Amino acid sequence: MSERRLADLLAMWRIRAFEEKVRDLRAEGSIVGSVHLCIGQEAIPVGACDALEPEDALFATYRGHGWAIARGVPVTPLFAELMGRATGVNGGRGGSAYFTAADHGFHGENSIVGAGAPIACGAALAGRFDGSGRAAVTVFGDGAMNQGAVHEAMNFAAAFDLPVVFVCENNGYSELTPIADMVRSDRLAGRAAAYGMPGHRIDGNDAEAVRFHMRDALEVAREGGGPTLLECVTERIAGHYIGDAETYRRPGEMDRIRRREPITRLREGLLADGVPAAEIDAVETRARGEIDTAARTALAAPLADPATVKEHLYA
Amino acid sequence: MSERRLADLLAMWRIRAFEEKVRDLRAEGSIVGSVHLCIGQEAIPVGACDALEPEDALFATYRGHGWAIARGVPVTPLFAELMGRATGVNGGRGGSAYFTAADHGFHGENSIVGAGAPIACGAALAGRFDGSGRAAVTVFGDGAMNQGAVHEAMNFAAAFDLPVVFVCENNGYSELTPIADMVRSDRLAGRAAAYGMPGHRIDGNDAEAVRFHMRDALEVAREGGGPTLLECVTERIAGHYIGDAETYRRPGEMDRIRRREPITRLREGLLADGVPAAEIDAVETRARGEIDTAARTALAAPLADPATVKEHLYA
Amino acid sequence: MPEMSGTGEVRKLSYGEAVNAALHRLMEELPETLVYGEDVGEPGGVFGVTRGLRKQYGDRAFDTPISESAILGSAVGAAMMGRRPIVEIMWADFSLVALDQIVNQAANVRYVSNGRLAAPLTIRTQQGGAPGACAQHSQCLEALFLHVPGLRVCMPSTPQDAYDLLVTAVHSDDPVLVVENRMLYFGAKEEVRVGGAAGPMGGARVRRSGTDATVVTWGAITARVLEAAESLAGEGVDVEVLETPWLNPFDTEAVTAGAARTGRLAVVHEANVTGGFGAEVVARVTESGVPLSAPPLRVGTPDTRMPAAPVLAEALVPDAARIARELRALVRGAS
Amino acid sequence: MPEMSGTGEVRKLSYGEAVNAALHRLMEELPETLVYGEDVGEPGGVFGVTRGLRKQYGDRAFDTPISESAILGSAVGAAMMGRRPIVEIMWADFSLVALDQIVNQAANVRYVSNGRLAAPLTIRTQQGGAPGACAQHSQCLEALFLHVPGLRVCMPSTPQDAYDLLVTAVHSDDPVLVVENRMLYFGAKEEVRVGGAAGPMGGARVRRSGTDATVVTWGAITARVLEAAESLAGEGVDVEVLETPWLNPFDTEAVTAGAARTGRLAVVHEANVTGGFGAEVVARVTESGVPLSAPPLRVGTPDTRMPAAPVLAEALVPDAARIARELRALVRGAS
Ligand SMILES: Cc1ncc(C[n+]2csc(CCOP(=O)(O)OP(=O)(O)O)c2C)c(N)n1
Ligand SMILES: Cc1ncc(C[n+]2csc(CCOP(=O)(O)OP(=O)(O)O)c2C)c(N)n1
Ligand SMILES: [Mg+2]
Ligand SMILES: [Mg+2]
Repeated sequence: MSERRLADLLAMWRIRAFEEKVRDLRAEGSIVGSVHLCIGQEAIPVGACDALEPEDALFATYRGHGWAIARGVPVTPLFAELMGRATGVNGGRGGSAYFTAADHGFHGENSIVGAGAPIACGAALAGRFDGSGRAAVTVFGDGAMNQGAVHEAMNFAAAFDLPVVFVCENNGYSELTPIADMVRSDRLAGRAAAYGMPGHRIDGNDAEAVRFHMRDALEVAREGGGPTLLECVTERIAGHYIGDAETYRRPGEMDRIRRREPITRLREGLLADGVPAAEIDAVETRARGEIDTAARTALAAPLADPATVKEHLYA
Repeated sequence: MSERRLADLLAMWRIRAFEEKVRDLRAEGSIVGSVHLCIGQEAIPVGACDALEPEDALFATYRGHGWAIARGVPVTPLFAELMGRATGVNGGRGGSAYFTAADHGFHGENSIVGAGAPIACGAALAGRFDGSGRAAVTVFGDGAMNQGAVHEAMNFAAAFDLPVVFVCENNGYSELTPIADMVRSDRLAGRAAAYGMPGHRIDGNDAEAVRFHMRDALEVAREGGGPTLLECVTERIAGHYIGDAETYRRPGEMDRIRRREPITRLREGLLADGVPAAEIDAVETRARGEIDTAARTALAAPLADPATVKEHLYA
Repeated sequence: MPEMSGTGEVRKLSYGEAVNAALHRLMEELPETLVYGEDVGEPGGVFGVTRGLRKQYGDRAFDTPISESAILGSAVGAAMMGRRPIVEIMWADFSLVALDQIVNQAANVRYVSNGRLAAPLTIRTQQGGAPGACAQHSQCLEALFLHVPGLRVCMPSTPQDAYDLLVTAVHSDDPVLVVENRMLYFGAKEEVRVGGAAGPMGGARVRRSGTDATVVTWGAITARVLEAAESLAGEGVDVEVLETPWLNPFDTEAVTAGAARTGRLAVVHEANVTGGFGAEVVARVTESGVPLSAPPLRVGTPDTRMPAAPVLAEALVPDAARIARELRALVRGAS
Repeated sequence: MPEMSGTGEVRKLSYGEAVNAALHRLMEELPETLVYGEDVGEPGGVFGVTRGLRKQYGDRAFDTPISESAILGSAVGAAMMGRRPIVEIMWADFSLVALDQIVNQAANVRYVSNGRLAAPLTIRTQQGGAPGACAQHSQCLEALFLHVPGLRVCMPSTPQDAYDLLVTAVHSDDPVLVVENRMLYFGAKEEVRVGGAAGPMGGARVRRSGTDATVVTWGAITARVLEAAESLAGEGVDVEVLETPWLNPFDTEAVTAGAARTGRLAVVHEANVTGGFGAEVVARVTESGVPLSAPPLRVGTPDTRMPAAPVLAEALVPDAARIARELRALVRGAS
């Protein structure tokens, strides 16, 4: 039991160390442009991706670095992508908000709110004809629940019993605006009933809970039972984007968030279970080491070649 | 009591006679283009509009002739509009699917599925600032419930407590496709819960039931309680558009529909209550007379003047 | 017995039937194809164009909710996974509720993934004016799509092109928008060669040769241009009519060569003039430096919304008489 | 003390501050105005441009769900009822999820109702490239909107125009799209005359006079065009730079007159070339018959999607050096 939790801890630390390194690289100018970190939300991709099969398709958002990493995309080409290197997963063309690594079952981030949901339906639909047994997962935020495309996708998947899991990362904010002010009830899982599909509001800061529900939803999906909505309740420790002044935070909010965040919680749980602190801390050290190496390797790679900039517009 | 029902009957006959006349005019070529009749659905506009105040705003769809008539738009300029006359409500520019008569609180049909719903939210929003006490009503079909704009509008209205009544005319079909095949549950009122607003599935072939629920919803709205979804269950006796071969009808379907349709039902109820048949039949005769005169008047009016065709694009 | 040949068979088909024949063929020869959209399955399409597919290919042809974002988005996703979805947007006007999935999604997949992913979907739609059609069912929107790099666009006006271009589109590994026209669906039957190999994209069709001016056109209005050209021929004004059913890729060379030959250029389209693709054609030709003996001419619908009354709409959309008048002035000099 | 005058007051404002000042003024002088959109209320906008409105005007400035169809659609409805909503679409790219409300709804209200209804809403958005921005946050989409009759469009590039055009837009009884630019928001402060009467729509700005060519441009790239023009001046190539911040209505006369004066025409925009509004400008000038001593020139972003890596994006979006090179060739003849 503590082995799996240590593995989760490592997986979460990989993501957090990656994101913190990204923040540093952005500060020093090696990364430019808008970047959305998932610090505080790591348990969701870690728990969810563990339940996926290689043939499954995953569609994330601009806040998707953690999803790419949890899905098994090597971090060096992710760093390279952020730094505009030829060796980036998209050869530098995607950037932070548009990672794509289909060969790892990661079918892309997306920076249009809600757009990935219908696309995931299509990936699931394809699976009905190609014998792959594929399920599709689409990830989006609480705010995206108010976007028309997400609604259309949920009904489409439900009506046609498509094997799709809709993962809503409810971190309480859409950019700088609290979701609670934009909906009558911010218990968003309840919306699943509108489409006749199951919806669960779960602890998104607990990788184990996410894993359980994801497995369950995928089982339903693969058996022909259609889609499920998983509302994963979480909080982001970082701002909406790097540079966000976070003036919208209420007094005491950040303290509360830090107490509840998944890595701290898991660490405390492991300590309580008698896992030695040194063993736990070694996980962080290991993750940071890997990440440092990857970032250095990526930084040393050549920039994308402007001579190729017009390639691949058409077949 | 039977007085109000006779008034309802007259109002419904006005609509049906109008629509039947439209069908004739279309067949003889006085009206050209796509036309969507509301035959069989008359009880909804009749019951609903009776509950509206002059300052309220009403947004309908291409199947909106009945709504315009029930709202009090004179039928002569409606016929004229259909026949491309200068005297049409839109001077001939709107046609069947785009009637607009703001001076009668009829803020327009719309032939983009779902588009009227967000627009109605805006009319309601305006009422919050102009002191009018306005409520807004938006009408759409069962199929429109799967359109993103309708979803966005419902959440928008609910989140901001806007005085909007969403009237869904569930006639079982979206064009040629049964709604039951396009959703897991075709009891669509249940979707209201997703937005935290009340939703009622009501008998749309009973003007009295529609009137009751509309009054109630408007009361809630005007008191600041926000929107309501009314799913009015009905059936269309006509095809989706004039010319629809209706090959999708199941055996016995039309017989069942004809037994349940609002005019037949109301007639039978009045007879059972002892209203003399002659009195009831006189209502139809009166309506048909009015409609015939209006159609003739409209037909005699001059066609829209091509010399004016570029006017009013900008202020 | 239909005539058979090495490259297929000749059948008498209307434009709508030609689209239907292409769809049947594509479902037959490409097992990855799917055909879906509103009313396209059981009912066979509101214009009957997808008739028989559901019966013949079962689940591969189906109806959808009225959810254009879901239709287009799912087509992008299915295409990424190796399917070849052929989806229908019933009217081009309706694409505007879901343009994101075409512009921000479909068109980006290949380029942004650096060629590692592709989205070979085909979007069939139809557009244009028709008697009594309202403002929201009349627009010609090709120019919007032609400003989107990564998206192929064609607009057939004959039964043969309706067949051929759709076959080419679906065989293409790129997202392609095929813009049909409902006024053409039920037109006269013509001989259509079906069953040949999928052709390449692009190219122009010399619909009429002539020496006094090169008139570039596409879509349903091509017939009116030809009518105008014929009537002008009787007056000794002899214009070349070049139809460009492929708009992306666009055969700039053929157009420029035509203009060089005749010394005069006109572009006629049903779309409204400002910002229409006619501007692009004029710009390409004039940029090329081809000497013209008269300023280039664009003929299109004036910049207004579209009124429903036929008498009003007819005053806007160019007819053969107006086209002839403008071409005459181009060739003879303004009167 | 700020300088006062009969037509207002002069303040030192950045472009973003000028927009903010205009919004404050409009909220003050037009009680029918509402300002809303994603994050525009409490947070004051993701670029700080709507700062202070919520505090000062309460419910008239508010945040919305991420629902562009609801934002735009409700603005149409509120405008029909006599309000003057000023709504924000955070990036022009996002308008594509809800274009229906602009094209099929807002633009139709006045025309189709035969002038009996109107929809005087203002849509503020911003667009264009920025270092590291992804393909879905980089597009220049003005050409799409310029093909829509019934919709006014402008694109200010200076603090003064950012202020003036927004004031004019909101005072207008038509739907107006104001396309701003996030790279300009935080630019240098300039003297801006605020508080004067709302000006008319349209008109061009002679940003530089010159005799060898007329260069038409708009948006953020205007600065690069001016930089190119200055560097060319050092070589004896003297071009006129005409900025057209109003694109609908477009000042065709000013442009044609300029081209007639200088005998050469170039159009520079950040949008990709094919189907861009540059084509329209070229078409209008060449149709006018103005004699040009060289073929007209368009300079824009090549027809690709937009890569995120700065080194790639820089290879696409025209910079001052490339603009200068192309203008030099226009004036001196291709090398
Ligand atoms: C269609 C669209 N509208 C607006 C935006 C701008 N935007 C980017 S992220 C975001 C907030 C999304 O909030 P949420 O869905 O809760 O996801 P989170 O960022 O919290 O993970 C917004 C409004 C966008 N990218 N796309
Ligand atoms: C956005 C959009 N998609 C598709 C259409 C084509 N269309 C017109 S009516 C209709 C069916 C609508 O069904 P429903 O909402 O149930 O209304 P009903 O016609 O039954 O009254 C469709 C698909 C449209 N007008 N707009
Ligand atoms: Mg969120
Ligand atoms: Mg229906």
